[in-house]
Amino acid sequence: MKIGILINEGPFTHQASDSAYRFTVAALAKGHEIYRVFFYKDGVNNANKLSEPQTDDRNLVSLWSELGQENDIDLVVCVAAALRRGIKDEIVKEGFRISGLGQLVEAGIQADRLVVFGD
Amino acid sequence: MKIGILINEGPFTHQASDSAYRFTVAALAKGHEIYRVFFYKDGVNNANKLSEPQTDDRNLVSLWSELGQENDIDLVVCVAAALRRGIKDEIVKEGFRISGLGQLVEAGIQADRLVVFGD
Amino acid sequence: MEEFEEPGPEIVKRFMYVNRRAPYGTIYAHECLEVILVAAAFDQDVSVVFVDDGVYELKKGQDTTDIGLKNFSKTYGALDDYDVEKIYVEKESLEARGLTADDLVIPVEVLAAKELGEIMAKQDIVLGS
Amino acid sequence: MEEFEEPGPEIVKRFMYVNRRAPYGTIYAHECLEVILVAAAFDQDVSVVFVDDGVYELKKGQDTTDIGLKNFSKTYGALDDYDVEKIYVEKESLEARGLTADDLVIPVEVLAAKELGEIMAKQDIVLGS
Amino acid sequence: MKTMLHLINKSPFEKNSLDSCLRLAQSGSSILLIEDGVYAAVANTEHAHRVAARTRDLSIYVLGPDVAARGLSDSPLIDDITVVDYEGFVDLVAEHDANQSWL
Amino acid sequence: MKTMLHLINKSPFEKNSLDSCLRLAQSGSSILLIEDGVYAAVANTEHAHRVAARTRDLSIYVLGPDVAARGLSDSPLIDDITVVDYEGFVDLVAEHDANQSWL
Repeated sequence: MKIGILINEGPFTHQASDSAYRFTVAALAKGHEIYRVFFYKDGVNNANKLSEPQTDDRNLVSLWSELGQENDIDLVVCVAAALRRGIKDEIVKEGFRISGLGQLVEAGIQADRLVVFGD
Repeated sequence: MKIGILINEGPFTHQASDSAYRFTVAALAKGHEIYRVFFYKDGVNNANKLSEPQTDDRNLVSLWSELGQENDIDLVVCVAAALRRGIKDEIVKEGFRISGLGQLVEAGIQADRLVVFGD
Repeated sequence: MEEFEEPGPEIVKRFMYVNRRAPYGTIYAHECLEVILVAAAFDQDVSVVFVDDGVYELKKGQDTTDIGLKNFSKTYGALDDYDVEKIYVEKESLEARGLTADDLVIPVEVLAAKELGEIMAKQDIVLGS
Repeated sequence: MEEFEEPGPEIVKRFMYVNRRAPYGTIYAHECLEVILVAAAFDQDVSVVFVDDGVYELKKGQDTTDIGLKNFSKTYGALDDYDVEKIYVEKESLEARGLTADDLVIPVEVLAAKELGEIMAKQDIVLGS
Repeated sequence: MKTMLHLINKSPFEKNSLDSCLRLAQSGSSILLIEDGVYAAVANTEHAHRVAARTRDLSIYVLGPDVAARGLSDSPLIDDITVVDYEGFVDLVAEHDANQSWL
Repeated sequence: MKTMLHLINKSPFEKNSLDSCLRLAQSGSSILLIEDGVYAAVANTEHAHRVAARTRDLSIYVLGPDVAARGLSDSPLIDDITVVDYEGFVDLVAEHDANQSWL
């Protein structure tokens, strides 16, 4: 089954990104395809490569980047939400790409399911 | 009177930073001293100089930066919260400085009032 | 309506946008509206719902001059230009806030929770705020 | 206690940290604890309060292995090492959640809302989460 | 006796912040409703009676700019609630010995 | 008839998300409690009776990893609530025709 994911909150402040990450890992393990992960609202902060949590904490930016690249997942950061919040190409982690809101709507159309994680 | 301000949320997502800004402007207009503005939790995102809102929207990062420099206000970004969220010197707007949580406690001790804006 | 359940080559899905937040205190209402306006350009079956504090997004007379945020309440009027015509407001949410449809910036269909719940249950994609 | 009302050269103020959020769903509880541990190094009169979902921060038996977040509940035990001894939990909040002081990771003073409200009203600085 | 100013910025329909504040606030203290908290100042809502019941033992204020932003300038407010602007907000902070934000 | 999975990630003590979901969810649909939403699955709380009353017409699930994180593994849950792990979460999403997050 093709599953799309929408993440509306940044890393750390809300559990949304953690929950979405674990859901995504479990979905891949069960053989599902992740059609796209779309980062909207504060979710765009998940792509900030300058993020440097304490060494005993999880690094969500790296986790998403690695998961995306290893499994060829399309990680899309909303350009409008990102500009407002200062998430620009120069600080976007590899594996993420910046694009428009149409990519979210398209994920809703093309995927069999869309699951929303937020606050 | 010396007033300290604590901001716990980033720009745009919550009204906290807007409310704090307007409160600060009003306090200065009434002759109060702003002892310090401390940016904690997602509040550290108020210092991200890459923020580029639409042209008809307010730019809170610039507003704080200008207000701070014009009135010699100490704008302090919490280092622990900032590292986690990827707010580092290379993207910190002029007028802000990164320092420790002790600066918040000290503001509580030294200022006559501390007002908290958050979610 | 069975043909919508198994989308064919030209997929048409039922998209519902559920607004449950007050405006200005948070950006959720505003950024949800941005999605709706983009979504309207796709040929899908779009409906927009206002429940809980979401009904406050439509309150007439908003004037944000003194808080410095953009007043986006007038943008809801553009939904009609974008052919978004299914706009539902929950009756119970209005009543709890002492409001009626006359207090709102656009014409809406007011539905009791029971009827609204039935419509929600038929959607393919529900995006909440 | 009048001498605390007008701090002299060696200022000692009453700082109260009010925890009202559950752990893990948001970072508020965790980052509030970080402030408390820093604040403890200053020679101030510190108290820590748990009301509403904040009482869940202290629930025994937390195991975050399968959600990937740090379990910080054991850190509350360090409050005693930092000489933070005024730790209050609201009785009404515990009862609403079917909890008692025995369910909590550290010893606390359980106070009814009325008594807790009186203590809150005497603070100089209240930092909530 | 210190004087305390309580700040509420959450809708009473959405979150429990106002409930907790009303439960713990001492008689004689003040409340200022800001941001989405201003909905608690409006008459004829589901929550109005709970706020109205406390206007005798608490001084309740609401931030006018937030009221106007939300289209409530012409809506009847609960009796005995005072509207202030940002300068009034500053005055309230200065006049009270301490303040507490119920987030 | 489509099958709908409702996702709740908020504490019922703090926010009105569960209330709204219970008001609008149709009989025969499912609810999965995750993150701070898991507190709604615990027996003997102020909100337990409201959830328990719906276990007959709704299928209610709770995410075990979030239960364990919050120290509730040994707490009695409301009867007829099923604990699932992340793989069970994925299965629920796949088995239902659509899903809705009540944020």
